[in-house]
Amino acid sequence: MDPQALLTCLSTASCVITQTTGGLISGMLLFLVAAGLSLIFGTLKVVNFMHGSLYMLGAYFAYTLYTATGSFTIAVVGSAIGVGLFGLVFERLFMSRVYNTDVLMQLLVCYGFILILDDAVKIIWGAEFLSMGMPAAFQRPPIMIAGGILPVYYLFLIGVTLGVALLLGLLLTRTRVGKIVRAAAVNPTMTAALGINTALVFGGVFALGGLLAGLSGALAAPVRSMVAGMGFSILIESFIVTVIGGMGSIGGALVGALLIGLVRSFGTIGFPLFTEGVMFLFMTLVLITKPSGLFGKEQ
Amino acid sequence: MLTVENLHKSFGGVNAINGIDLEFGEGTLTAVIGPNGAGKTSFFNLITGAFAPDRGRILLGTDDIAGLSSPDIVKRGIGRAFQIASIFPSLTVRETILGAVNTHRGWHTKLRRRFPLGEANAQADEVLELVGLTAKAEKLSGNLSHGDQKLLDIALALALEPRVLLLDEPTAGMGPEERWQMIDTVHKLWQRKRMTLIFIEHDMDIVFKYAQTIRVLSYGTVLAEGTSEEIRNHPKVIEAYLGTAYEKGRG
Amino acid sequence: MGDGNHIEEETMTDTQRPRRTRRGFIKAAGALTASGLAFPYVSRAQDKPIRVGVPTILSGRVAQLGISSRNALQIDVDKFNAAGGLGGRKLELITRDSKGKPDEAANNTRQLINGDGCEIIISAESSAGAFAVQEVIRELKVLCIHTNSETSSLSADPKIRVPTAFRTARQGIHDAIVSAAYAGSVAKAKGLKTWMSCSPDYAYGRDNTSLFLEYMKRFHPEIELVGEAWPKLFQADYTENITKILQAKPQALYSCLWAGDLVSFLDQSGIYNLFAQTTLFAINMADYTTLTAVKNLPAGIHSSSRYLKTFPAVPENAAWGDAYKAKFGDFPTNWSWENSLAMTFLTTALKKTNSTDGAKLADAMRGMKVKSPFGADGTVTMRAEDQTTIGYAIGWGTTIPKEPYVPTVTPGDWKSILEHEAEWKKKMGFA
Amino acid sequence: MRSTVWLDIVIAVAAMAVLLLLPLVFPGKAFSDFMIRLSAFAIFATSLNLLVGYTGLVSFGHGLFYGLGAYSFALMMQKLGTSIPVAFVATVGVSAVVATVVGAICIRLKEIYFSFLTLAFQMLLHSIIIAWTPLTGGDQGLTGGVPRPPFLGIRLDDPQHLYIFCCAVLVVSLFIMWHLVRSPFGYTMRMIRDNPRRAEFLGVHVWRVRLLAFVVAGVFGSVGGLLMSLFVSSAYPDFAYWTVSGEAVFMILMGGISVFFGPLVGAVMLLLLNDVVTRVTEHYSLMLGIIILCFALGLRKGLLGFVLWAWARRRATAN
Repeated sequence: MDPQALLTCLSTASCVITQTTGGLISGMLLFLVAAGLSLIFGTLKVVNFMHGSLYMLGAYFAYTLYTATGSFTIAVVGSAIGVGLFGLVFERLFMSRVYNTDVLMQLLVCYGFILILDDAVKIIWGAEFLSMGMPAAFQRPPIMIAGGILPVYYLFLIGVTLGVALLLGLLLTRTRVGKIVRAAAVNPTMTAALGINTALVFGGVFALGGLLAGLSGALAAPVRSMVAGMGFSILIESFIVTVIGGMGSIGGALVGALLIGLVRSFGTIGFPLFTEGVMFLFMTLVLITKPSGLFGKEQ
Repeated sequence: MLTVENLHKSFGGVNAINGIDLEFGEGTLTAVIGPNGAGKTSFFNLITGAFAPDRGRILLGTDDIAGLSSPDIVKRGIGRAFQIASIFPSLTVRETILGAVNTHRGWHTKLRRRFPLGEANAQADEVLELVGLTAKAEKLSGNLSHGDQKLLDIALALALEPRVLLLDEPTAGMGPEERWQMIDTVHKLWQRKRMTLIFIEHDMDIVFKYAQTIRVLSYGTVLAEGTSEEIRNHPKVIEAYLGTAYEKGRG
Repeated sequence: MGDGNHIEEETMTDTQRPRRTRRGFIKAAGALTASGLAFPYVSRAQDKPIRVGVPTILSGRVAQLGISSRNALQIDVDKFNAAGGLGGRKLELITRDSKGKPDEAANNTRQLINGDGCEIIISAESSAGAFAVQEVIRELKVLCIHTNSETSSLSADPKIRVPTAFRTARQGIHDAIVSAAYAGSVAKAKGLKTWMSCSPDYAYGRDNTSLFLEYMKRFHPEIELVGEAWPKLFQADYTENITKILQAKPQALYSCLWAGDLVSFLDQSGIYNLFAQTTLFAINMADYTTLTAVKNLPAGIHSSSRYLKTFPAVPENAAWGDAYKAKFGDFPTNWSWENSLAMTFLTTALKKTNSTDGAKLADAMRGMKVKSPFGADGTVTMRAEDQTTIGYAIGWGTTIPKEPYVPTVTPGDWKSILEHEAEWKKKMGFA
Repeated sequence: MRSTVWLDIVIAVAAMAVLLLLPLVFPGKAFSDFMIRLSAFAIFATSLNLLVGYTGLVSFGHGLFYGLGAYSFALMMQKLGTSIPVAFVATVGVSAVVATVVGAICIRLKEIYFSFLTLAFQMLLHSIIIAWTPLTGGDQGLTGGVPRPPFLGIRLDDPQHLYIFCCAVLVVSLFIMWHLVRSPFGYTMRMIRDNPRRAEFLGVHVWRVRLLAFVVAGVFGSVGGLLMSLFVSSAYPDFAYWTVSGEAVFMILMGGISVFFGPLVGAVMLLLLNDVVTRVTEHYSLMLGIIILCFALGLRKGLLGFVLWAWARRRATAN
């Protein structure tokens, strides 16, 4: 513990700026994964524990596409769509069979897939870690803002994430599709009775969640080394984020992700050895005081 | 036996129960009626401690039970069965009743001996016989027919030897013939056990035939009370019921 | 009795001895039922190959640790067997995946010995696993060589030491002394006064870094430590650590991040232009898998030699590296040479004793000096007092973005290493 | 009534006798090693099933007690040098206190939120173990071994003694838990699993029963961890990681959630599977993943649950 260092940091502008932007950046990728997790839970009432594996797939797809085509755009779009399709197939073939069973069965199906995908990745791409490298367009010196440093790629990342958050929000609140999804979330049998194909809705939501995870994996690929099992830590963190923000709330996921980003960013200065503990402590306190999360609807 | 004074309860600004004063004499058979949303089930929930009232007293004998927890209220002698049968699907019928008997006798947290404790068996048999489920005792509760599940729900309450028994629409979801059988069974129970029985019912034929007295609720207040004859001709009741019927017809 | 029974004899404690007749019965019953009831653990008969059990990590994020270890072992086993084995008995490797969990490592080691009849253990585990294996060896007393754990206390602390357990891995304290000597001289030459560290927050990371900083301060008291960053092991996102370093603006940064974590850290630091202002000393950089994985490898990173086929610059080393690559398609790793060294010691000891008995092999190994392409002077010695290797090649250099990646390596001075190590041991109460 | 309790005791004694004779059939230390691990996991998984299968409390964080049991026992033996029985009893006591506090907080939450909170508490313990390096050795685990001084003529550093000791703890633990689920309290647990609201209107203080079940499960969970720390002569942070809870859940589902001995059967299956599959292929996760899917999609009753169900059906059709 080093509260002195934390105080020192909080009293200098450049430190606050750099650590805050750092926290926001960590939070952004986390948000994309957590948003999918939260969306799926909100609609399907399923905790998709293999969401981290979808993120991993996104990163590997992007690696392969980028190596093959040399275009970062193709890599990002292609892998997001690819993982979205994978999510759809997974939901239709496996997950849809366990909706009406114990939560444990859902957990088990996800756990089975975590194991299978980790090994599959090892078989296809090898056990060695891979790195995709920064696309040439982003290989330029970082921007300085009031003594704080902001890399160009992260600026791009923040833009994309905020754009996705906005689109997602509009989709859910302003469109017919969003209304159907929200209706299906509240009362699936009623929605089905109104002639809406809930199977399609559920599959679509899973595909969208997968798309978001794939997108974040692809966006992370230039800055994170890839290895089988890489989805695990992001799963734990995005799980914390969704629980804190409120399972099912996209806005909650955004706030939760930024919060965790900031806890980590300032925690690494104030209590470097216990940042993870603080995250779980935070999660515990939120669950005790408001189980449905900061922005979740009371059940 | 059971007296309710100035009972109030609101949910999120809506006054579900808005000042109810009622008295139920010992050993009486009372029907509670009223249009949908009149607050009948909320009234039961308040009496059995599912919610605490905002204001008012609920006297069982001379004790105020308002604000006590459900288990504590149940232990003082108020039993309850539900509109949608509330049972334990993976237990057999006998196990279900034995569980209730054990609970009633305060043995349900006993660790030392095996379930069921011997003395409970006789009482369980008696309860099963009372509701006519003896032949189905070894069946899984979850596999029973709808009517039998409702009977089992009532039997659960009976196993507690309640002084006051609240039945929320005992005939809900049944065919015409089944309804009369069910209400007949309930009536016989009341005659044999002589407890204070209060039931919510929609079927007016049943209500008028069996209830000693009738209490009509509307918008969380008591609209009228009296015998079948009095209620049948009560202008406010007619208005309330016909009014809803008119609105429905128009809508 | 053949050699196969030695372990059973060896591990029989005093309480078991009076029950010899019962054991006879047990054996008979076992033989009768073995085929029918075949519990998956059926001991093999004698005069079969000498089984060498290798608890290691083959899955998860560190799978590379086990795979590159196993590859190296296999090369040497094949060579030994092709040369006739030990009087006709061949060596057989049995690897078992502990998935990186210490309790699995302990359990696998027990199974390898008790179930598969392994007479020798090569523990290609990470540190946590190695300590768990050590406790099993304490009880079962077969010969064990730790090949990947660099944590000094494994061999230095007499409370943890076990008579039949050895280590052929580099050792933390050696690394720290060499690193500090090298980094100190660079610091002096270039005037790098303010330092910071960024190492993974787990036992190895903490030990390695605190030792390095301790010797840094001892050798160069004028150096100032301006901060420490402790990312988690296998952390995906290093942003908050990088920004912390940017804040502190150190002239030099020491890191013992390794493999994928180091690559991520470099990639992410790159976009912050961190190394424009700070010189990086990354002890685990110069390993081929890491060097080749980083796209746009920055020039001028200082690193210790993990494994380089150009250091030591002897033909045997280059040939070994090439042979490995020819067979497995990749260059060997730091773990590969450590395992190969273990095989050199093992096969030499086997030939010398003509036995697989743990105590006998251990006697032969203590103080043994072998010729090795990985030796600083062409030889490596298994020091008798703490059963760990000394005299292996160790040095530092700076990177260039293409082969040979680290063109010149400044070797460490073993005389100085040993002096400082002796002093450290005294201070720690180990000697 | 009394006679059935005696019958249980006779069965338990017979089971113990069988366990003592088994090494004659399966000689070699590999078998006793297996059984020692099995005893730890079987007690742990069965205790979790008291919550998941019998009370309807789906805990994701039962590993909290596994880790707690292992660490508190190992630390007491290492740092305080107490005798094994004292450390055993003290570990049980510590777990009971922790379970009471954690349980009182967790059981207020419903369904999935209960699961989340238990998981959070477990990971909190894990973080503490990792961070409190001077006491726990951090990620390295406790080094230097757990001393096993003799008591009452029992020497647990002797593999045979350890085998007998673990088997005895297994039989006694399962006996107590079996007795518990057959008691009126056990039925109250099942009523709460099926329909907590109804149980409340029968006069059951649901939270008290849940809390008691949580404490009992926690205590036995810690006994599982304790046995494991005796076996590996150490304690590792992995013992408190969420994968430990996951493994126990998997054991329960493999054997059968609806049957008392399901978790025991599941523990045998998973341990055998682990040992066999890791020796034949390095694609252990792939195999295990496929097997998990088979259970989740095909064999939901679990193996023992399925066998009993099929047997009951055959009997029913035969009649």
